[in-house]
Amino acid sequence: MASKYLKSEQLPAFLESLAKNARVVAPFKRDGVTQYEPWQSGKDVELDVLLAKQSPKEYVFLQTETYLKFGYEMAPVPEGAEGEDAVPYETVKVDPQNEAPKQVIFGLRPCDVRGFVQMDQVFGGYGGFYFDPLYNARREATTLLAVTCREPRSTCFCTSVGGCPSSREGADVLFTQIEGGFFVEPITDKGEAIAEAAGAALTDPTDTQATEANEAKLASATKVDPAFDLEGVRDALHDNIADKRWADLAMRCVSCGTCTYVCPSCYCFSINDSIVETKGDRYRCWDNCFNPVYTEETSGHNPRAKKMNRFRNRFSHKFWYYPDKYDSLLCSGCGRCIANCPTRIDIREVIRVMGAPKEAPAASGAVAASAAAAAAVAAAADTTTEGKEA
Amino acid sequence: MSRQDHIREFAANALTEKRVDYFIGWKQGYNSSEMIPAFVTDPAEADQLVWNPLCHHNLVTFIKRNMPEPADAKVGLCVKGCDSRTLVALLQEGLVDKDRLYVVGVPCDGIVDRRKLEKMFSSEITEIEFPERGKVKVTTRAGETKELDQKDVELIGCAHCRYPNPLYSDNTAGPLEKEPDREETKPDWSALEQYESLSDDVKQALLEKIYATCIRCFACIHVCPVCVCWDKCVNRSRQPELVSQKVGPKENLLFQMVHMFHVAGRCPSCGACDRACPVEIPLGLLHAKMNKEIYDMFGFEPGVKLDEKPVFQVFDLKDQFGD
Amino acid sequence: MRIGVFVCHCGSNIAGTVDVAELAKRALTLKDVVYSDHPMYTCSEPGQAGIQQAIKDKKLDRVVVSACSPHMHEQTFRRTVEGAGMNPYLMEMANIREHCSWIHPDMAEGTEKAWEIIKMAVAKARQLEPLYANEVSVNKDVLIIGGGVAGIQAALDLADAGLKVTIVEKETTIGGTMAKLDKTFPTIDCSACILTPRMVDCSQHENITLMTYSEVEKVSGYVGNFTVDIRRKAAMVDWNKCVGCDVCVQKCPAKAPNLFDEGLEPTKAIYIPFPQAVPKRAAIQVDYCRYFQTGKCKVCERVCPAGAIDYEQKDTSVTKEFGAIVVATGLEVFPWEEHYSEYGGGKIKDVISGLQYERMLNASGPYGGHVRRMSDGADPKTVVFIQCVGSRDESVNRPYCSSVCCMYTAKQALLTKDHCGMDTDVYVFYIDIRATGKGYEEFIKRVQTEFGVKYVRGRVSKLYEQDGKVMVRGTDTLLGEQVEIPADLVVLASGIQPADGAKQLAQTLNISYDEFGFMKEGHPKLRPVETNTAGVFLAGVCQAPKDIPATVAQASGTASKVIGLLAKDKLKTSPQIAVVNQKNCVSCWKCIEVCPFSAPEKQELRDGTYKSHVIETVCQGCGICVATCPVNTIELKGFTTDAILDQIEEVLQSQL
Amino acid sequence: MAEATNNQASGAATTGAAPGGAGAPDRPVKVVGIVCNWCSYAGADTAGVGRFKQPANLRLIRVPCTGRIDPLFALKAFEKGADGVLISGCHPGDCHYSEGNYYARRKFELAERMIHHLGIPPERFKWTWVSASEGQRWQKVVTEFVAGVQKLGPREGKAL
Repeated sequence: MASKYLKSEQLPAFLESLAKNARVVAPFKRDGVTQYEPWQSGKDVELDVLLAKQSPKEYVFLQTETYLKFGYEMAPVPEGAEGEDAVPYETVKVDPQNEAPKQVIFGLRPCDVRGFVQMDQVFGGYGGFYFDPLYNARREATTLLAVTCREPRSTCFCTSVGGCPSSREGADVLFTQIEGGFFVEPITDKGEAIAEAAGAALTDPTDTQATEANEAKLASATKVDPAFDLEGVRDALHDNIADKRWADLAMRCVSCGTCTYVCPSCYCFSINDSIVETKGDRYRCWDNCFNPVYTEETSGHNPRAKKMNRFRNRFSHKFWYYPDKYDSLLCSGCGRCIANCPTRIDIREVIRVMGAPKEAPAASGAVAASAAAAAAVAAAADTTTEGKEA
Repeated sequence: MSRQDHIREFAANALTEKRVDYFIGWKQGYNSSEMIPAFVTDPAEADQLVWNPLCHHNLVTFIKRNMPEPADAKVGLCVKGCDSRTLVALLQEGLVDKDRLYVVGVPCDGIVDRRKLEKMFSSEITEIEFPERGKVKVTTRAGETKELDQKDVELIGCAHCRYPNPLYSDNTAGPLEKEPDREETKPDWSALEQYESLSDDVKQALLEKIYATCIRCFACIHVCPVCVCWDKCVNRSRQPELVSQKVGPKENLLFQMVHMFHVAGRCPSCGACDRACPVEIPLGLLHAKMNKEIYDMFGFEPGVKLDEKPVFQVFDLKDQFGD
Repeated sequence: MRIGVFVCHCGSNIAGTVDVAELAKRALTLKDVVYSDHPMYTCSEPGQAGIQQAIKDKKLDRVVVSACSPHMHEQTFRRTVEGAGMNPYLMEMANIREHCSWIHPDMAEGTEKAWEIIKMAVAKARQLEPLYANEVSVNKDVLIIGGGVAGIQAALDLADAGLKVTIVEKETTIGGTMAKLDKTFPTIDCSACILTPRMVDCSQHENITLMTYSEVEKVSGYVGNFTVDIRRKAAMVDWNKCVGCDVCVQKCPAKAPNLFDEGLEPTKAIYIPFPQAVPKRAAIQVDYCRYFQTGKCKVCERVCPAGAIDYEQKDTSVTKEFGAIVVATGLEVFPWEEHYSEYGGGKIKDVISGLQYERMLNASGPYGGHVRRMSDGADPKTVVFIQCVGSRDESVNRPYCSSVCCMYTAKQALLTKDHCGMDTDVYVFYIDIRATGKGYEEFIKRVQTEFGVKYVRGRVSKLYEQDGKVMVRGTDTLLGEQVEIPADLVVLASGIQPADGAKQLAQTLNISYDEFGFMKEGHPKLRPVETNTAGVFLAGVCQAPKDIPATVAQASGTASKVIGLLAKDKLKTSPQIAVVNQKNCVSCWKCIEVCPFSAPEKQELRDGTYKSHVIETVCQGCGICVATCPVNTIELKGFTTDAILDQIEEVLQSQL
Repeated sequence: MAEATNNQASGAATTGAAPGGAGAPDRPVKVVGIVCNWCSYAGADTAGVGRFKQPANLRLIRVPCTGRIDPLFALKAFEKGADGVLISGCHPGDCHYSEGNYYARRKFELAERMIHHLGIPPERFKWTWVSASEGQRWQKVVTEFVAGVQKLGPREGKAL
């Protein structure tokens, strides 16, 4: 598909054109905090700050999603009924909710996109597991316009988990910031449609611009510090499950849930009913494995009663249980969990320590990764469809 | 000897003498702009411990219910003046066993608000140095460097700190900081004035905006040193369901009010919740307001005297409230 | 869940302004409601039978009675559902009478509000669960606070029934106000002659313990098991030795005000209130005792044949256990001097209170029964009585009728004629004459016609001294003219009010009282001697002004209630108490700190941890711990947080 | 006194035509009352027995003691859309459980101040004492409180 060029000053007009058919979501800065918010005319998209506080997953996987409204009614007693027949009985009426408005998310990073790709497995019926109509309807109606990272943060480690700051994986369009504007690469049909609809706002790029974009991509990839070697992590986590160092690492964890809620790929939720009188809502809302009652059973028994158990679960799930079940990692290396953790617990450190084979010295994995980085960029550039981690 | 050296020495000694199972202090995180809680078990590792104006974590959090591992561990920890008040609040209620604690008090002349710094730079801050007392030198990933006055970038509570020196400790790391005359000066709540001057409607609109961003991650509650319920928190309870599990501005504000009422009289506004909030909700202002009113009602400052009880667990026949 | 809703007409009390038939129909649209009805009088026998029938026929497991206040009939309907085999605590009342039909005259408005009240009650009913009462053993001793005629009567009745009784009296002798009276109306029999034998009975009864010169300090516990701290004041006389011979009183050189004689003439610093005192023991008023004030004297010690004087005596405190408490603290005279400056405010010597006059008339009083002017001791020729001084007068915040003044004034008027001669001019200024007792009206008529006492209808506006007389200026409202009478003596029919300290005592006992300090009965008609605190009862004027026959009748009524209570060996306690769900207890012990009854305790579990536990029989069900528990893991049975939240949500369902 | 307040009471507060500003829902205000069993519930009974007319906007919830009332109930009520919240119990010193209202008054005072801090006007929250014998006082409290709330009109709480 043909690449395009978008002048910076054309961006508002471009978004304006998108907003005609869909809700447009983009990162905006308010009171110094950058968050994904619905775009409105006049608001300036924030692309200088690399990552919004939260991933954009909340626009597809809502934090609170009422998916069923229900009501009780007393059935009318037939005229002249007697005895048991004269006793009114209760009926339930259900009204499923599934709203999936068309939306375009602009300005998300390749790691954010990859969060969706990874999450797609669990909600999309991969391996014959449950297909979630709510998530998929919304995912279907969502177009992802990713922007290549220009200044990766020190907490970024996408390249260590098989990603790259300019990855096309899962994106519908990839924007790369170059001199005066964006180099625009439609990737999917959805992306192509967007490009077409934008019309005159997008122009054909010059060759220099294409080169410039490529250089920008390479430059950003090299700015991502290698964190660990993914090779062998799964097995090491398996072998180290009873290791005492889990407890040491978990010491400063306060067992909140920040890491999971800012994470682009954490997908846990719980289901609740709220009912007043005869009318009720059934809704699901985000939950997380650090919630001390997350695994509490009705009996009162909690298999993950201790902070350390919960701590171990999160990392093992991302790099071991989930890959085993869905053939995909559950971490895209955005580093939000590191930067937002109240005590700055570092997932890279955890994987370096616990993901290393038992005998090997702890930090050895980090070295080999650097060579892989450049290769990753090259591989990602060619990928047009979702790739799978080994 | 610097305070940092004092801390290292106290920690090493306490560990060597087996007075404590582990010692909690601060150390550098993934770069020099981030300090994190450090748990030291080996006297040889005591030189990891640092003390500088980035050591904002209130380590009392790690000795409250459900936190120490094992539960009966003997723990050494560092406390700043504000942190010590939360410890006193726990001691007032007998919620920690002081015989199992070895407390190193760290006199403090102000803590840097890293978030204030973050907002000054678009690039990530990767290095913070303190070339001399009162100066902060910030370097970003893009290579930008800036030297600032510490006083300009301190936490909101530091400007009018009444308790720079710990109120409870077994040992003190270095000389005491100069204390304000507490008889003369009342607690300062000028930070609240701007909000208080708003009209009711504007307040409601503002709160709606602020609390719409809350993600209910429970960081505020879990880092709160005086909030001890943790896994049993009523905010998680479905029966009774005081707070809906739905996430929305109203529910989120009620969620915060639950926390506020439960720490009323015990919260000395240490600011741990404020700093932990990933979406930067100004929780400190809510708690400052609460403490302002409590001071107005009772002349009471939480967590100051060991022999006092939190004001809502006691009463006085002479209270003059209501008509 | 199968809920039945019964919307009571209460005759026209509810149905007059609330469409009960409509509500009964609408109730069937509520979740879980399977039956509804609208009986004429739900509390009547057919009404209750209807509920019981519906429980059986419709297999109801919850009942909502939408009628009057639960304070009125909660017990009634609990018994009703229990009679049909349902747990009594599965019945909930919706108060659509006191809180609705009686205060909202508009039918549409009243019906709408009643509908929401019913919805709230149904919401609460869904949260109800069966509760089972606990049993506690009962202490059969009774404490009577106050040794006046009410206390004496109650004590004798109880003691005769075989119960151990302790009378705590703050003065040195029992007898109370009645002991001060000269004669009683309308029979004009001698007050002392009928009271003192009963006082003696008390002192001699094997089941009665007298603790005079003592006060109740602290009360804890609950019905059947009260613990009471009683402080015995130091009399400075060893009462085990004192024989009441009166020698010390005669020899004592120091004068002191005589409170028994209402301050007419002084008594001594060491005193025995009156010759028939029970127990007849001396006590020293240290504020007036020469030894205590100057360190020298000790006359009493020298003259006492029994060696009973003990200047070192201190207050002592004893703690006793009781099953029931009777409050009979009686009255004091309204302090008219402070409020009626138009009557001289106490500065005119020849203006005295009714009770002072009573002492003056009394043969054992300070003047041997001789009526005299206080200013010069002369025999009065014109005596004026003024009624309603400190009664029925909102300007002095005494809007109530003191109930006894009309009659005692008539009695005193009659006795004046008797003592001073029939030629004495006696006037009574009155507003209305209230003579409702047996023989009372006839007595008033006799006083007016046979004894020629002149009754003037009207208020006295001013008393002032002129030429050695007290000028009484007032209006005769029947004749519509000003009158002015030069009187030798003016007697004010001063009203009565609760005894000093009654409010504090009520607070100690956790019982309600009104703004004047009269203690509040459980129900003005149906529970006139009980209080809202189980095990605490009332007798006499502490509850409301009343005369001797009414007081004695109430005391006997109280005694029979106490006997009824203590006839049981075990008492059922309310199961509406706090219960800790230990699973969620975080052992913060805030509940222990705030409980006024020390009901929560630390309980060791099998795993060695400690969790809070509420002792069922100690808990009174206030719920302070429930509101204090940060994890809401203490539930108040019958008033659970869920039930309250559901009610709030139910009310506000239409708001959002 | 009862007569004078009676007339205004039932009329003014229930008509529902509220000056709540543009877009405010047009309905009578609704006030949630939480009262103790022994004093204020009985006081409301006394008012009923005395036929002291009151506005019909109040819905009472009975609890044993003000000490049982968690101030969060009031906040919960506001969250759920209450236009006003009224809490009442025994006068200090009169608590059936001797101490409940002493604890309660501290909590309610803080609650009141914090509720104002959240931008809910003072007229919408009141806590007071009404004894079992104060039927007239109950009438006065309810009438005045509801009138105050009605003046502000139905609430459209944005936050809480």
